[in-house]
Amino acid sequence: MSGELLQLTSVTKSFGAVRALKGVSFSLKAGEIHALLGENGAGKSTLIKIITGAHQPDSGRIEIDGRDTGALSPRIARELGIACIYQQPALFPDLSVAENIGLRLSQANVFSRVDWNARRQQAHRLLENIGAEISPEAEIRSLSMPQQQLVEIACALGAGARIVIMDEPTASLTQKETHLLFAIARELRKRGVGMIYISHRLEEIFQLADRVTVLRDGESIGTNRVDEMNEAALIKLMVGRDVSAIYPPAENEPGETVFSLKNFSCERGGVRDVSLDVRAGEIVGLAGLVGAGRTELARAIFGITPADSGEMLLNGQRIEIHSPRDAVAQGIAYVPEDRRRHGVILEMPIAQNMTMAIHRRFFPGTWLRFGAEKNLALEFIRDLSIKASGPDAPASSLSGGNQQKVALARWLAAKPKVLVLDEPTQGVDVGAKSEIHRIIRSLAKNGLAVLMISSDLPEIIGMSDRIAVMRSGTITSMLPAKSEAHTVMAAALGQKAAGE
Amino acid sequence: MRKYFRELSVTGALTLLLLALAIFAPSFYSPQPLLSLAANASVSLVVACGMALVIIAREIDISVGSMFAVCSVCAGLLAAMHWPLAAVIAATILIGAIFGGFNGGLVAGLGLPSIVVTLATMVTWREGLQWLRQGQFVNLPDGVQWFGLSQKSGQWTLVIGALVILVLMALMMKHLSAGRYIYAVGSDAEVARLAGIPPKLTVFLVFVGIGALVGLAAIMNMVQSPQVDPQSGTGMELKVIAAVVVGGVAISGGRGNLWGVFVGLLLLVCVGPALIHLHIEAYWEKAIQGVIILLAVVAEGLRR
Amino acid sequence: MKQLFSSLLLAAAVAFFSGCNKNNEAPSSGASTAGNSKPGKKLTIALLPKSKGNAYFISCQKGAQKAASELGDELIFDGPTDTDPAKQNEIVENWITLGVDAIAAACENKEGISTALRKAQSKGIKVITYDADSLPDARTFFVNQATPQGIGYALMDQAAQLCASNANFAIITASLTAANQQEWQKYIEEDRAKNYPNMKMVAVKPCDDLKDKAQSETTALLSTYPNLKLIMAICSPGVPGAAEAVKQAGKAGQVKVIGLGLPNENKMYVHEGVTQAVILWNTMDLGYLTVYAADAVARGNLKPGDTSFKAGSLGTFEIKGDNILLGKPFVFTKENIDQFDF
Amino acid sequence: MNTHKPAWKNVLLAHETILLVVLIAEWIFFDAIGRNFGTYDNTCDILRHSCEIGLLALAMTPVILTGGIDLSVGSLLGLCAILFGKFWRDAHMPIPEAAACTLAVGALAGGVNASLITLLNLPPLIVTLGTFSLFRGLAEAITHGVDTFTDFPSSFLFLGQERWLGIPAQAPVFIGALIFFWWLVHFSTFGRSYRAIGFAPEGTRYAGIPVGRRVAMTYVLAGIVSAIAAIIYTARLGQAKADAGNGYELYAITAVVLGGTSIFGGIGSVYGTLLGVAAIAVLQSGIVHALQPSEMAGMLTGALLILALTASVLPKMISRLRQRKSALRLAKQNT
Repeated sequence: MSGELLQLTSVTKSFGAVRALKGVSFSLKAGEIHALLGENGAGKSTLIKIITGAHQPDSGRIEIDGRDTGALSPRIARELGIACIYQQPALFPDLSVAENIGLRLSQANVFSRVDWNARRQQAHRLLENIGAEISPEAEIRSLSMPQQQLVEIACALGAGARIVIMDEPTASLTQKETHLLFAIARELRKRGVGMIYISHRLEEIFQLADRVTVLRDGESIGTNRVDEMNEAALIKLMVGRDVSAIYPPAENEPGETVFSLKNFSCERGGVRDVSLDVRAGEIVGLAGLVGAGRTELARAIFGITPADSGEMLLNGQRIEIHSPRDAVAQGIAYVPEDRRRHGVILEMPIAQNMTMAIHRRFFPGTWLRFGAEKNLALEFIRDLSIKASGPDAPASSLSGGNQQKVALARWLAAKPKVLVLDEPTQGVDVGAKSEIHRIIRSLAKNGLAVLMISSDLPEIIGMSDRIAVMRSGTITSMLPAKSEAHTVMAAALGQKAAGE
Repeated sequence: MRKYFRELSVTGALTLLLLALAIFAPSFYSPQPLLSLAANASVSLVVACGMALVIIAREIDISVGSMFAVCSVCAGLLAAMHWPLAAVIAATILIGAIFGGFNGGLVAGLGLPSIVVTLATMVTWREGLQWLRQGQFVNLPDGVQWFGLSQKSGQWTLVIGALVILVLMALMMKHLSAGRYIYAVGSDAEVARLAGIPPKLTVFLVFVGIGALVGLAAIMNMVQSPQVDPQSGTGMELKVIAAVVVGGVAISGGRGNLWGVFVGLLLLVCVGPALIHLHIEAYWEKAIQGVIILLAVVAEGLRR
Repeated sequence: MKQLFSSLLLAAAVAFFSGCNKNNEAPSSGASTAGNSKPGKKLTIALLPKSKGNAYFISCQKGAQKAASELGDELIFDGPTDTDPAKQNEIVENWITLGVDAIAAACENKEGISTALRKAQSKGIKVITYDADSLPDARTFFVNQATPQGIGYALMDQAAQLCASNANFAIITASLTAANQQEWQKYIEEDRAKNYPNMKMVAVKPCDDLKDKAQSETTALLSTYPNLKLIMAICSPGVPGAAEAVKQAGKAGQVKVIGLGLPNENKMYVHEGVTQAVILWNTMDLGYLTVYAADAVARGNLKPGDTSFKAGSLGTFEIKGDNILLGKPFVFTKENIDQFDF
Repeated sequence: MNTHKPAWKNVLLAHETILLVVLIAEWIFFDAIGRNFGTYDNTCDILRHSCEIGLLALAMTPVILTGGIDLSVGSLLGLCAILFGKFWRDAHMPIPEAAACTLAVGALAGGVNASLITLLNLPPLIVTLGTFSLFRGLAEAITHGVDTFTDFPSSFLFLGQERWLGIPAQAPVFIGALIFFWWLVHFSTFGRSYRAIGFAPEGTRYAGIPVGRRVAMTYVLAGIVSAIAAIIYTARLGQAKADAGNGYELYAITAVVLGGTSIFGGIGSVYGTLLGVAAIAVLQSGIVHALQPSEMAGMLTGALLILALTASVLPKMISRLRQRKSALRLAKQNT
């Protein structure tokens, strides 16, 4: 096995009673892009953390250039040329871009002087390299998520890393930024850098990767050349079974208009002049690039950043929403994008998470009813097939997909009239993804008006009855179901679609 | 400019106060009392520098007053045993560092919340000292006061010493990797760990650092009089934390700088004497201090 | 786990207590039967200072200890360790259930402590006060080292003696809320208004019973009032603090310092001529007398209406009404201060 | 996948259980070495003395549960005490009316904290540090530090000094507050929201819970309870002065944290707070009855706090060590 840049042999790692890795072996050659696939909880993150020295393996060997590395710490890993771009940008929110890059790259000893000019120039150069227009002086907390991602990438490139790990780097990037990233990745490959690429978007893997390794339940299922594989085969490897119909078909005709927006604007969120109708039993997909204002629109509807002009109508009645509380009272539900921070409360039991939005109705006189709560939770656990040890298990003990189901259950319990979903399957593994799709579809079937934001084009196209495309804070076009992907994309980019 | 809003606004408030004094009570500016005031303030300044580091690292230390008392008494007893002054200074700083290290060990090593740990050590050290010493003053031998210098040069030594420490630490926080590591850890400890900065070690060392600075401050206080009061340092933690916060260091860590702390401390230190000079009754002092703290945070809150 | 933890804690606590039983010079050796106040039996006398960690009361305790060992009584000395004004009440109430024979209290809050002392009396415990009185119905006798009036007048007279008849002076107090300080100030003002109407009190500053703060407040006072002639510090840490400030301002002798304080803390300044006079009584004698009086009251040897009282080696003291008089406050000056060590 | 310990083991290892054991040990220990410690009279005294701090600690529990802190309760107690005196003596209000006005002041002062913290989104530690100075300063400014209110009618002093049906007269007030806070924290949706806010304030907002209003309520409650404590304090001492309640905030926080409430919010119980208050009160009384100097009580409280915190992280650390050991053993077997 010579010529391997990185070689992991029978690596194991346990957390408490959970065996996250059960003897995984993995290899990476110089100049290749090696995709790592697996459902959430399959052990990808743990494997990455072991390679970057954030976790210590319980047993197993790590070799770089054929030499045993011994125990890795984040610092040693960095010195060996390992860089990682995490899903959630790992940056210091209070410090400037230049300093973030500098801290990540400097190998300086503690008492050395910080050369601020050099840092600024370095940051400027690295950012320019990847075509990002970000001031090195800017504080990280003032940047948007994709901008932060770009800073991360600049960091990794600046480190002159020989092994670059990308953990879902495109999850929040725009199309343009994604293309840029791919170009950079290919360029790095040419220079002999080995890359480990993690993504749930299978099409990206086919575009980019050379080999792919699939993890399942902490074990490596196999490594294959990408050109020998197809999507179905990969999915089968990942979930260990066939996933026949990914998107459940619509079986019902939409009813009356339930929810409409008229010239709806929210200056703070950059949303302007949005008009939209959602009918009972209908799923309206909200497509667009990141930064087009989709999440901001959802937040304005839900009252987190209340709208400052325009009308919101529910069943033809004008409603005013100034806070999430108002929204809940009116029967509007919102499953937010950031599941771990906003969707569920990780430390709290599943049952308590599920009744969180229905305190007033479910607990009359503010008295808690523990028995009723437990029954409600058991019902949802059964109906949504949530994998949990019981209603008292904390949400943090669940996998991402199951957490998302808990977040959904919270709003189903509220029996809303309108459901707004923001990236409902982001970071959710393939198995849970299709289950969530089925749940959404059955909700619509029962007469709910659903507005679904997604950056996953196949999802938008597969799920929606109509597709609203947003650009620069407003809805620019309304496309029918089963539109072609390139039509949607063109609309999102602001180009005239072919044939129109 | 926006970035330094807080420092500038506090400087503005200080300037206003100084102007008011210049107009209504010019006697405030007579040189000797001013020097005494400065020598006195230099003690708090040294502790405030340490506190700023602790708060930037997203921790807090409310045991500084008690540590200060313990260090003062230890220093006094050592000096009374006729140790050479240099040895007394070194030993006191070491004692401070050990006490700081105890806090740091519990906070960094066991991961306990610093506010609770230092609340516990504050009570324990204070009461323990009272139990052992029963409030007796320690009389110092000749040659300790003002380091054996004249009063004036002694006071200048203290003021300049404190300013040197301030400047050195401000430079360290801005221009040395060590200082930036503290900001990094305070901004996000987990990210710091991933970037190869050891957050636990950093927090531990910051506590050792404030301990050592408290030891030094105890010496600086001791040499200003021929006796050591074992009650000294009572309430110091509130004064110093208030100065740090008024000076624009965010209690949530990672933000602020020592120049702001310097100005904040000056403002709070000047309020007491200013009240006397402006003939305001003493019973307004606490209320005015409270209002200053509230105004500082409210200004920040409104700006956001 | 929990057993291990609790037994460890218990073991540590036992070790701790047995350790301090051995080392502690405080009078806490062994337990004895309590609640019995027949003559000839060993009595338990509880002495309550205003606060602990105050050198003044430590020297009282020394005298009290001497008296207790002469009488063969057990002495408990305990008091508040922080500035909580309710603490004295709590300690007295604990002593009531503990079953002491007599309580001698120096009262921080006249009205506040009286409720607890009355309760003690109703349980058959003899109560006397010393240093600072309670309400008269809450105790049998007050060991009067000097009345607030005596102290206030002595201070003001001393001040007038040292300065011109139209001089300005300032007062350093412990805290704005301390009851005895307020009372002394009242009599200082009374004496001033009556006998020295041209003297002017320009400011009262609290020092929180801290020497360092007394020093910085005095520094500010000196620069604010350039024609200030005298600083009067009426709490014991205040005197050396004020003296140091005057000395640093280079105004030694020019601005006089007087106050209530212990000789040992002020010797240096008195000799340097910074502090002109320190007023105090013999605190060790105060403690001694207090314990003798408490013992006598508890044994029924001293009853209301008596006019004199013999206290061991100190001889006989006059009783005026329900006040046992220690004598006049003593003025320590350069000439006599070295004769005292407390 | 089920990593949860059996229920009995959870209960046994819970912080509160350890604290209960410590409390019982304290009691047995002081009863053995102290004079007349375990008597009914002394038990009543302990209850009486811990009433004000107990009330403050109860009110502090929801505040800390939401991840906040209130340093101003002691100062507010002082301010309310002298205002109560002022209402009664200078405004010639009857006692009930004066008490009602005092409660209103407490609510108002709590409202000041609440609005600064929730409307302007300022850190509670700093806001209440400011009001800590401000409230005490106002109390001193109003009375010039000197004015003392005494000679309250004996019917009022009964509340603080006498027994009613054999228990201290203030005990029913405390028990009432205890029941209220127990219900609030453990049996009402409010307590549920406090915990949620303590864990994730943003996440709670996304569930439609009015976070600002809930947080504000905890500070207003703390203000009202401070006023109640001020009235009881005045009745117990028979006087009201500007220095009332000096340092009580630290006792209250100590009791709450000792009781197992996490200073970061989310975790904690009223039961724990009750035990924390009791552990400190028993220690303070026991030290006096064991004829030990009072300083010892402070030192032991500090030590107990550190020990309790350490004990709460110890199981985690031990299991981590065990894991590492077994992993090493596994690794050895493999090679």
